[in-house]
Amino acid sequence: MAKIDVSIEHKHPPEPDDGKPHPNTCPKCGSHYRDDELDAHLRVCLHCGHHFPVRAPARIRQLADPGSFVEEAADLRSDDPLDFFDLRPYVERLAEAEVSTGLGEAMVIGRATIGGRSCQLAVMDFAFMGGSMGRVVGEKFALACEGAADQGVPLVSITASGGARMQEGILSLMQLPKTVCAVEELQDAGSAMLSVMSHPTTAGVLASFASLGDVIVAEPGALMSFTGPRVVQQTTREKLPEDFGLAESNYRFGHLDAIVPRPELKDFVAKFLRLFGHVE
Amino acid sequence: MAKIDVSIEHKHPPEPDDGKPHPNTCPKCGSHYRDDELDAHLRVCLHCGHHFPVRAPARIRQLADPGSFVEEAADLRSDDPLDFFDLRPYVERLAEAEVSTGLGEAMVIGRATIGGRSCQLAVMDFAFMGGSMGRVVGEKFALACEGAADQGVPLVSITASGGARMQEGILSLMQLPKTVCAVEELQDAGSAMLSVMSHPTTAGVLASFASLGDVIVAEPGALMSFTGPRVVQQTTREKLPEDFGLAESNYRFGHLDAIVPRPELKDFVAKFLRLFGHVE
Amino acid sequence: MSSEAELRLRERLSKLSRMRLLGGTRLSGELKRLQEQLERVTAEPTGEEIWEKVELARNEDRPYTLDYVERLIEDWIELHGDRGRADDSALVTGVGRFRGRTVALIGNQKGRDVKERTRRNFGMAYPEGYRKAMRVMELAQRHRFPIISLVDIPGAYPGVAAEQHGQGGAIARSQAVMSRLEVPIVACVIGEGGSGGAIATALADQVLMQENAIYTVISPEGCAAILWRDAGEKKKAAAAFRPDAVHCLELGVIDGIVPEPEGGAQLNHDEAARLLGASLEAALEELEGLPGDELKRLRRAKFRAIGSVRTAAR
Amino acid sequence: MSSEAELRLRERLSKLSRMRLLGGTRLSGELKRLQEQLERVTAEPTGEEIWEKVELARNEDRPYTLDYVERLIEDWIELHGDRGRADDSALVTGVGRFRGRTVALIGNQKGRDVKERTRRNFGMAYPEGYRKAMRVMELAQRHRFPIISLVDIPGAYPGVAAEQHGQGGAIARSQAVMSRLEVPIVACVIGEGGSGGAIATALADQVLMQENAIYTVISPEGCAAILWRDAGEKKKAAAAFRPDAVHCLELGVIDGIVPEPEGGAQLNHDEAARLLGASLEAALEELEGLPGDELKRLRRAKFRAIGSVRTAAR
Ligand SMILES: [Zn+2]
Ligand SMILES: [Zn+2]
Repeated sequence: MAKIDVSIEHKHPPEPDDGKPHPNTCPKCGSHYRDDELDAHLRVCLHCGHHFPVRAPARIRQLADPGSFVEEAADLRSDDPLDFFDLRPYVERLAEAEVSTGLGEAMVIGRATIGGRSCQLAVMDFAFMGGSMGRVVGEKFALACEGAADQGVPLVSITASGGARMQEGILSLMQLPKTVCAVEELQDAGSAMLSVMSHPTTAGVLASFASLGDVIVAEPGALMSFTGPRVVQQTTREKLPEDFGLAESNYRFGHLDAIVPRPELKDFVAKFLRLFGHVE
Repeated sequence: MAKIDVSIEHKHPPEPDDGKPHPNTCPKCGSHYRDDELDAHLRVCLHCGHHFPVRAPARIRQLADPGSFVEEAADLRSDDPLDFFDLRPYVERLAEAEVSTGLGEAMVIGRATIGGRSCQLAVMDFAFMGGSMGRVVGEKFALACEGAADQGVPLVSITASGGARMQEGILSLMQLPKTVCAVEELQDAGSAMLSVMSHPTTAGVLASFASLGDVIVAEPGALMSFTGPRVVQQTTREKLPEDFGLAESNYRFGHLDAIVPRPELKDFVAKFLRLFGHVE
Repeated sequence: MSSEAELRLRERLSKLSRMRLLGGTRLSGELKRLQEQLERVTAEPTGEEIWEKVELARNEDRPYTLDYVERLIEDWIELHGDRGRADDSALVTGVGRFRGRTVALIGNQKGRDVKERTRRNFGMAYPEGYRKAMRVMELAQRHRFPIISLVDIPGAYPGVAAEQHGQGGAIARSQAVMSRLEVPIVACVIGEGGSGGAIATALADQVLMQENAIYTVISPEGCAAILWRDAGEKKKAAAAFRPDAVHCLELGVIDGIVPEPEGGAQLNHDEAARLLGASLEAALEELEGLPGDELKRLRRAKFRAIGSVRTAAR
Repeated sequence: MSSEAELRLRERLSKLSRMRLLGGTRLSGELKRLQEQLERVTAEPTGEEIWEKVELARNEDRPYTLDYVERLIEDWIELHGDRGRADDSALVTGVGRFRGRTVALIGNQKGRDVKERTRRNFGMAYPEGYRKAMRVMELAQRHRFPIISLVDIPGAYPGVAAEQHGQGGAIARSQAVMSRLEVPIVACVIGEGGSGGAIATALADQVLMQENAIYTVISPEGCAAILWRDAGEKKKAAAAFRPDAVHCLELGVIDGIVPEPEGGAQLNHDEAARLLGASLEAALEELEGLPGDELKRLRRAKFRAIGSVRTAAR
C-alpha cells in the first residue's frame, strides 16, 4: 500500500561529501573544466553535450541583451510561518542559502530585452534550497506575471526546482494554485508565456506554472517528473525505463514542444518573442 | 501502404440471402421469438440479453410518453445531387428504402415528453440504407437542434448508422461539420444533448454529432468504431481484440459515460432530462 | 506556558472566532460543540493529538466520496472516461441533484476491500482521472452547474505510467481549468488532502475540511524521510507542519471546518453526511448570488492572497 | 450532347464565374489561366481525366505541408505533442510568421522516403494528432492568431489503436473546436482530402483546393469495394462522385481553387508555394476585417447551408 506519499523529493542538492567529484567534472564523460572554460561554453560539456546546472544570474547573462536586465522584488525574503524545525531550524537554512548563493530566494525576476524584444523574466536557481517553491517564490512568480501583463510583454520562465518547500508546510502547496491563477491572469491580459524547464523541474513546480506555458521546452537531459525516479522505484519496485522522467521521454510522450540545447536557447527565445510579442 | 481508405463501411444491411436466419433468431444464443414477443421485451433476448435492432418508430414508442411524440420535417426527401449511379441508380435505392421501411429518410425527428419532461428527439433507423447520413439526415438533425434550442429543451439523439451516404459524394462528408455546428449552436443556446449510440454507430456519425453529447451512452454490444473491424483487419493484418470497437471496449477506453441496457434506457433518459432540463 | 505562546494562542482563538463560516455548525445550531471545539483549540495540540488526526483521516471506515453521494445526491449519473484513453476509477465524477439544484461532483474514491482498493488505486488518480475531472468541470461550466469537489487522496501517484502520461501537466491544467470556471466551486477535504493530487481538484471558491481531515504538501512519512532522513520520524514531521483543519483554518488555507460526529466520521456515516451536506449547502448558497466573472475574480484573488508575503517582506 | 446536359454545363460555368474567389488567380493576375480553366470546365471531364486528378493528387513528388512551411513561413516553431500521450508526426502543427502576421499552422504530413512514410503513417493522424491540433487551435484562439490548415490525408487511419484511442470522438471534437474559434481559419486541400481525417481540420471560414487536389467522403477504391463490390472499379467510383476541385466548387463545398504550376505542383515546388501563398494571403486578408464572433457565426452558417435540402424538399 502506498500510504507514503514521497512525491516531492530532490528538494535539496546532494549533501556535501568529501569524496564527491569536482563540480566542474562532467558526470557523463568525466571531462574536467575550469570555471571560466565552462562558463564560456554556457556550462555545456564540449565533449558530450552534458548540460551542467546554471545559476540564475548566469542564466540571465546568457539570455538577456547586455545591460538590459532590471531586477524586481529583489528584497523579498521568506519568513517562517510555521516556526519550522527539522534537524535544523528553517530560518537557519534560509540564512545559509542566502549566504552561499548570494540570492534572497530561489527565483530571480525582472525585465529584460532578448534579441531586442522586451520580456519579463522569472528564473529559478536550484542552488537556493533545491529551487524549492515557498511563498516568496510564488509571490515573485505572480509579480512577474503581473509585470508582464502590465507592460503587455511575454513572460519567459526558466525553472529548476525540486518542488514545493516543505518547511512552509501547506502554505507551500498553496503556491501551486497561486502561480496557476497568476498564469491565467497573464493569459487573460493577452500576454504569452514561454516555459523553459532546466534540470530538474519536478513536483510542485512541474505541477503548476511550468506546465502552463503557451510553448513548453526543456534542456536536454532535464528531469521533469512529478515524483522522482528513486521514489517511483521504491514504491512500484519496477525497473524504470532508462530515460524515466527525462526531457527526452517527456518529448516522446507529448509533453514538450521541443528540446532546446542551451547554445540555441537565446535564439529560440528571441524567435518566440518575435512571434508572441504583440499584444492587441 | 494504406492508400485505400475504406473507413466507411457497414453502410448497408447484409444482402438478402436465402439461407439467412430468421431476423428474430438471436445471433448470440439461437433463441427464436415471435415478433410480438420480442417487441414486448423491447427486442432484447430474454435468454442472453442480446439487443436486437430497433426501428425508429418502435424506439420512439419505447421512450416517449404515450401520445406525446409529434414528428417534424417528415416530408423531407433526398434528391440526387450527383446523378449517382453505381450498380443501381441512387434514386432507385432511395425509393426502395422508402417503400421497405415506410420512412422518408434514415432519421426521424420530433418533440416528445419522456417521464413528463419535454425534449427533442432525433432517432436514426438502420433499416433505411444502413442509417447512412446524407443531406436530409444532416438537415433533420440540424432542425432537431434548432427545435431544442428554440424550446429550451434538451436533445436526445439515438443513432444507428454505417456513416456518411456515399451516393451523395462529398456532400455527405459535409454533413459532419454541419451537424457539429448544429450541436455547438444548441449548446450555445444552453440546451443539453444526450447521445445514445445503438448498434452500429460508426464512421461519419460517430465522428460528428454522436460523439458530442454532454452525456454519451451506448447499448450493450453496440459497434462504435470509425473504421469497421473487417477493414481494420484487412489493412493491419493484426488479430483484432475480441471486443474491438464494441461499446464495452469504448467504455473501458474512456469514450462512454455508461452502457445502458435497453430496459433501463427510458429511466436513464428521464433522469437526464430532470438534471439537464432547465435552461436559464 | 510562556506568555508569548499564550499570546499566540489567544490570537489564534480570536481569528477562529472571527471566521465567517465554521462549517455547518453555525447552521445546524450546534453551538455548544463549536464552543467545545474552540476550547480545545486554546490548548496547543500535542504531537500525539496531531498524529491522532492523521490516523483518523486515514481510518479505513471513514466515509468515502460514494458514501456521501449515496446519502446526499439524488438522480446521480456517474460520468466515466477521459474521452481519450481510459476511465480512472480513483477519481469519481458525475452529475446529480443536491438540495434541489443540479451539481457536478468530483471526488477521489478509495476502496473498501483489497480488490476495490487496487482497482481504485487507493484513491490516487492517474492523469486520466484529472482529464476526466476537467471534462466534467467544462460540462458544468457549459450548463452553469455548481461544482462540489470531495478531496481524499494520499498524494499524487508515484508510478511510471502516471509520469509518462503527464501527471505534472495534468495537475497543473486541472487547476488552470478550475481558475477559469464561472460557476461556484466548493471543495471539502474529507480524509487525506495530499500534495498535488489534492490541489488538482481543490482550487475552489470555498475550501472546507472535515474536522478530522488533514491537508498536506507531503505525507508526514515523506517529509520525515526527506528532512529527518527517517520515515519513522513521521510524528515529528506531522507535529512540525500540523496538517489538521484548525491549523489550516488559522493559516487562511481553508474557509471553514465541517464538524464530524463525536469520535469521527467513521462511526456514523449518516450523521457525517448530514453535517457535510449542511456545510456544502451553506457554502453554495453563499456563492450562488455572485455573477460568474465575479466568482472567478474572487477565486483568483483569494489564492493570490493566501500566505501572502507582500507585507511581511522588505 | 443532349440539350439538358448542355444546360447543366452552362449553369455550371455561370456558377463558376460568379464565384467570389477563384484561388489566387484573380490576385496574381493570371487571368488568362483562369479563362483556360473555365474553358476546360465547359467540357464534361471524362472518367480518365478525373482519374488523372486522383493520380496527380497522390503524386509522391507533390509538395507536402513542410515543403510549403519552408517556403512560406518565417520564424517557424513546430509545436509537438498532445500533452497527454504522444506526439503524432502525421499531423504537423506550429506557429510562425506568414506575410507579416503570426499564424498557427496545422497540416497533414506524408513522408518522402519509406522510413519517413512509416514514421508519419502516410499522413494519417492518430487521435493524438487531432488532439495536438486542438491544443494548437486553442493557443491560436488565446493569442488571436489566424489559422492555416493544409489538408493532405488519404483518410482516417484504419488501425486498432486509433480506434481504441477514440478516433471518432477526436475527429468530432476537432471539428467542434474549429466551429467555436473566433479567429480566421483558412484551409486548403493540397493533395488528398480523405473522409473524416480531412474534415477534422477543414471546418474553416474559407476552404480552398489546389487545382489537382481531390476531396472525398471515401477513397475511390473504398467506394468501389462497397458499392461495386470490387475495388478495381475505382475509376468508375471516381467518375461517379467526381472528387476534383472544379466539381467541389460547383457544389459549394469549397470557396476557391488554387492554381498549380503547369502540369502539377510536383513539377515546381517553389511556384506551387508562390501560388498557394498568394491564395492564403488573399483569403486571410478578406477575413481579418471581421470581428471574431461574426467569423464564428458566418462559419457555422456556411456549413449549415452547404448542400441544403430545405428548398429542394417538400
Ligand atoms: Zn561530458
Ligand atoms: Zn440470445
